[in-house]
Amino acid sequence: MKIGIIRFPGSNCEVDCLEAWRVAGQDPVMIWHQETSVKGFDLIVLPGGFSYGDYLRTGAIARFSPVMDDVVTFAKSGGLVWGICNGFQILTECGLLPGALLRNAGMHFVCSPQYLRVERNDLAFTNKYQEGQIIQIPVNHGEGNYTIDDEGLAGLKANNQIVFRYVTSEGEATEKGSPNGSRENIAGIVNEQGNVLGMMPHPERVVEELIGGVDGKDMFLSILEHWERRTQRGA
Amino acid sequence: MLKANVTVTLKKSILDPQGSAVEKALKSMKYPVESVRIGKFMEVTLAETDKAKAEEMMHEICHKLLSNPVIEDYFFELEG
Amino acid sequence: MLKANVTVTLKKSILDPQGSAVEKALKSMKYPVESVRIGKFMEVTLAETDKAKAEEMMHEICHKLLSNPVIEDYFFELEG
Amino acid sequence: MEPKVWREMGLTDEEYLKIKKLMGREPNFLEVGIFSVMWSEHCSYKTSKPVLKKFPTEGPQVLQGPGENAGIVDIGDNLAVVFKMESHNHPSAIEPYQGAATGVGGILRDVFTMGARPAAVLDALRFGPLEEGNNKYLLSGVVGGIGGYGNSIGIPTVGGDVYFHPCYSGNPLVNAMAVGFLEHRHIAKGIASGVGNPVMVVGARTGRDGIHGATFASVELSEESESKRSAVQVGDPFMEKLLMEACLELIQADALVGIQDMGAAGLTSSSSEMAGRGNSGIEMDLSLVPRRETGMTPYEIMLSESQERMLVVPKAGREKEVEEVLTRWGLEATVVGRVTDDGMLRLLEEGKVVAEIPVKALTDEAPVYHRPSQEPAYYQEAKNISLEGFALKDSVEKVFLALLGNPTIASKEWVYRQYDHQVGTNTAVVPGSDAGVLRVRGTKKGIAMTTDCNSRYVYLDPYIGGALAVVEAAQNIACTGARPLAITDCLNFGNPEKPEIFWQFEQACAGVAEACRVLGTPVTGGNVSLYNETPGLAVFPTPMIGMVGLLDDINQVLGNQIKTGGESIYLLGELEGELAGSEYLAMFENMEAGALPELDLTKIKERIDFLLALNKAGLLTAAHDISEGGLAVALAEMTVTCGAKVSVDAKDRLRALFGERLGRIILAASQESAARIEILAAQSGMPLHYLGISCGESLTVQVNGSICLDISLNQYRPVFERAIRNIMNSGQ
Ligand SMILES: Nc1ncnc2c1ncn2[C@@H]1O[C@H](COP(=O)(O)OP(=O)(O)O)[C@@H](O)[C@H]1O
Ligand SMILES: [Mg+2]
Repeated sequence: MKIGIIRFPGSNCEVDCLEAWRVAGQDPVMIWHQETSVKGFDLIVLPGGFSYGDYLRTGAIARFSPVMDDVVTFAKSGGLVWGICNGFQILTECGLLPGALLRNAGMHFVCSPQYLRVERNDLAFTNKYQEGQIIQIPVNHGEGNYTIDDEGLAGLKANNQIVFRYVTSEGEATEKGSPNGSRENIAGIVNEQGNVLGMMPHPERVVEELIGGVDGKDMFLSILEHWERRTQRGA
Repeated sequence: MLKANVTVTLKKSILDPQGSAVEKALKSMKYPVESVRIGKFMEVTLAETDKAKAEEMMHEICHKLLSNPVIEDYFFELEG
Repeated sequence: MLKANVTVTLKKSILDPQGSAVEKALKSMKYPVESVRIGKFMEVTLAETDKAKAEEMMHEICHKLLSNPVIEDYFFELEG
Repeated sequence: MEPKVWREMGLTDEEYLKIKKLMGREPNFLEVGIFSVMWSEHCSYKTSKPVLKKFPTEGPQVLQGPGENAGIVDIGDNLAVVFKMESHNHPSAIEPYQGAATGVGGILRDVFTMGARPAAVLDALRFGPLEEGNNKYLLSGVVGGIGGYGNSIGIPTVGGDVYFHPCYSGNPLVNAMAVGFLEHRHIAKGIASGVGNPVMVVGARTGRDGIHGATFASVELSEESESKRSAVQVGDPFMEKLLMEACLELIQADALVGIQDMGAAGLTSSSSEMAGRGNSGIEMDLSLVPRRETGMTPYEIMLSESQERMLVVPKAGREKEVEEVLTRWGLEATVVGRVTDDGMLRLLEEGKVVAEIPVKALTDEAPVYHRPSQEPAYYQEAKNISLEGFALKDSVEKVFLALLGNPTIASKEWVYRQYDHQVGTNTAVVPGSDAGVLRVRGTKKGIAMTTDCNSRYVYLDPYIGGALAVVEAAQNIACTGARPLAITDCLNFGNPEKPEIFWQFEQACAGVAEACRVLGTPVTGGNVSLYNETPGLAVFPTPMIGMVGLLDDINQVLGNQIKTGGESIYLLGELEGELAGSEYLAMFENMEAGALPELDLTKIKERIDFLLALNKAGLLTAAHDISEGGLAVALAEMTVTCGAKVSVDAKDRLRALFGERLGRIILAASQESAARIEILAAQSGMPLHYLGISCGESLTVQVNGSICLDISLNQYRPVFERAIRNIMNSGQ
């Protein structure tokens, strides 16, 4: 599978993503933000970090990086795009995903293991999980408070776009289960077509027991499986 | 050269955790404060002397970069 | 009730990394921008009707909490 | 020149005369300014040098000892660990967020300037009590700043420590440590050599930030401090991230002769130190230095402490390459001068010489002071106070809960949740255990790291207390299964011109040195921060120790929590502690007194070695050292997820449960390993006491046959975990 990880100035989880993909047996390529084409890739990853220092608003400046025009085109033509943390923020800023990510309700940056409920497993990104499965994936952000207006939220629900919710250890999507005050405990969403996923938690941090767990690994394997099925069908 | 003083505020409907935190702090310090909202203030100096052009450009800049229309409103004044 | 519109800016000599980053971005987008400085804008609503008192209180609040005089300047207007 | 001029810059009249003599003429204003910062305590160590000389600095593992930007120790496989600790106390007192942020930025530069990729940050913090004054504001700002910088640049903060004590009100301590990894062949140095080689300023532009910061760090804090400070530095982690990537790229391409960050005293110290180490000279035209502000004088340019800048000497002909790499990362690189062989620091402005000083006069000729030292009166007094006959003030449960909820003992979760401690995906032990542990990619190894210092011990007995700071660090390292390798330090003291303070300094350093000698952990570098006083009050002597250790097999890493029921729990060391200097005594008797238990470093070393041997043999499941709050608190920390039933055979309930004494470690092992451990202990004469077994949902402690504590996890865990959060979230 040909995987490209975009490296913006200030990205800092790009190598973590690369290493996580290696654990899943793949060997992605780094794409410098000055490139202008992402042709030929099967998946584009927008990694976590503080692109352009996260100055002004998270993701606001990165969205104008030269490479982003083609990422938008790639996404609109059905290419898989996966934004993690800062990547999610960039995706909302450039309009590929609705809503916005605001300052955490508690005002503090939060780095902590977090329970998530998988709301949808019929996606390229989540097919290895069960629907409703509770997994533990760390969050690490100061601005992960997902915000959307009523109309937008209704749209998300109507199109079944909510992929992950923050939950308590008992699996309840209550205030207590949320690290940041996100609307309806939303932790990750897809676009209507299901090929662009944005999420605040960091699955690339939980692909090995030694460093905190393996609950994130199935996202990588899901994408691989999806790609294999698709190439087989294509062949 | 013209200077634009830009104010960017969160839309009324959007919660402002930072503002609430400051509000809480001021209340606990016993100031008679009703509410606090926090936004941004930006001074943009332009190498442009035509006011009309500058105005149009600033709208574009504000819309594209300085504010996120999903959550924020902006307002600016041109100066000298 | 009075409203104070407070502007807090970094002192001239203090580095403004945020402003520089935005300035660079605008320049790379080919806007004729000379410089950008970014500060804060705050709306404080007071349960106080006496202008003089409100003014004094706001100076105190700005000095104590809303700005750090070591690196920032503030400025406010009261609004009826 | 008016005496007022040099005095305001912090030079004494004698120092000025010495400068005149060294120069052979009247120095001009700029030259005096340069001398004043280079001869400040912060840069010259004029007071501390004679004392620091006594540190052991050598060992087979040491690749670089004191004298460079950071120390380096070998970890095998042609790899090395680079680490250093530094203070940012005074800036943090005035602007806590930026002060702490730039502290992290500075220490990271010290590490990547050696060619290492920074892998972790630790922060050692000391504040006044949270219910007093603006200490909450300081804690909140400092933690925000450390997180704000470290998170953004993408280096995990994996450890540190926080204590609260009234002596730090108004003068908090903010010490940051950075650790990096390096291949031997990429070691870079802060050297300027090769006549004619260009000298380049790279990174951020120079502004009027923090002029005279080094001098400022070398005086007591006072009302004037604010106005004296021309400006506080603001950190730009984004810029530093780019600078770090660019510098590492240049070092790995072997394009440089030397590189040094511009920390305290900026261009002045970096240029003179690089020339000093290279036995060369440097000539720079200051009008070439890229500036952020207009109208800056040569004086301001030389003394500016603008952050995120480096001074670089490329190999001849490779300046284009330097420029190219920096440009790719969106940064500037400018040739401002060249290396000479005349041993002078020569500064020009638009081609005209504005200062000319022999480099060695700046770096080697700084005065050295042998300050008078005198044992303070309190020392014997406090030592002689008898603590015999003190009995438990309240029920065991009440005391236990009060100690667990004491911010100095309580979980520091509120702090480290605000730090990204996982970025880089190498963190095998996250904050909350005894030491942070990172794996070393591409090997089976792991590196453990910690910072420690109980300053109450140091206050009561500077020699023993200094040694105990090292002991505690070593124990924390060993509790992860790692072998202690070496230390860095940050020596925070009051005004050394006071003989009592200087005595504390000497004694504490002697204790640190002795412990390092016995434990085999040489000092590879560090930082001295003196003048930590507010009017009338000096901080407790606080020689912060930052230690790193090596795990041969990362899969053998240990945590400090018992995870499952049915494990045997042992105490390695004495059953009873002492009340002297204990948290109990401070909290319940409102006393900080007593003679610390006698110190036997050899015995402690043997216990550490024994612990490591047990773990190497795969016999342990968890380990935790006993420090503040004594055995009861250590047990509570170990059992927050799984309860335990333990019993202690000791005469004195108070001293057994809450007494303190370093050199004691709690071990946990599966039932199968237990017998083997007991045999090994007997064979090597280790004082090993069986305490009990992990089980259930509560902690039950029996002393001399009678149960004195039986408390459910649900009751004490929240007290421990939420104490600081609750205080921070409550009103002003
Ligand atoms: N307390 C100390 N113990 C051992 N070495 C020290 C100590 N303080 C400073 N040094 C060493 O002296 C040198 C100069 O340190 P310092 O001036 O703090 O560096 P910087 O230029 O980064 O501020 C360094 O090599 C440092 O390791
Ligand atoms: Mg240095």
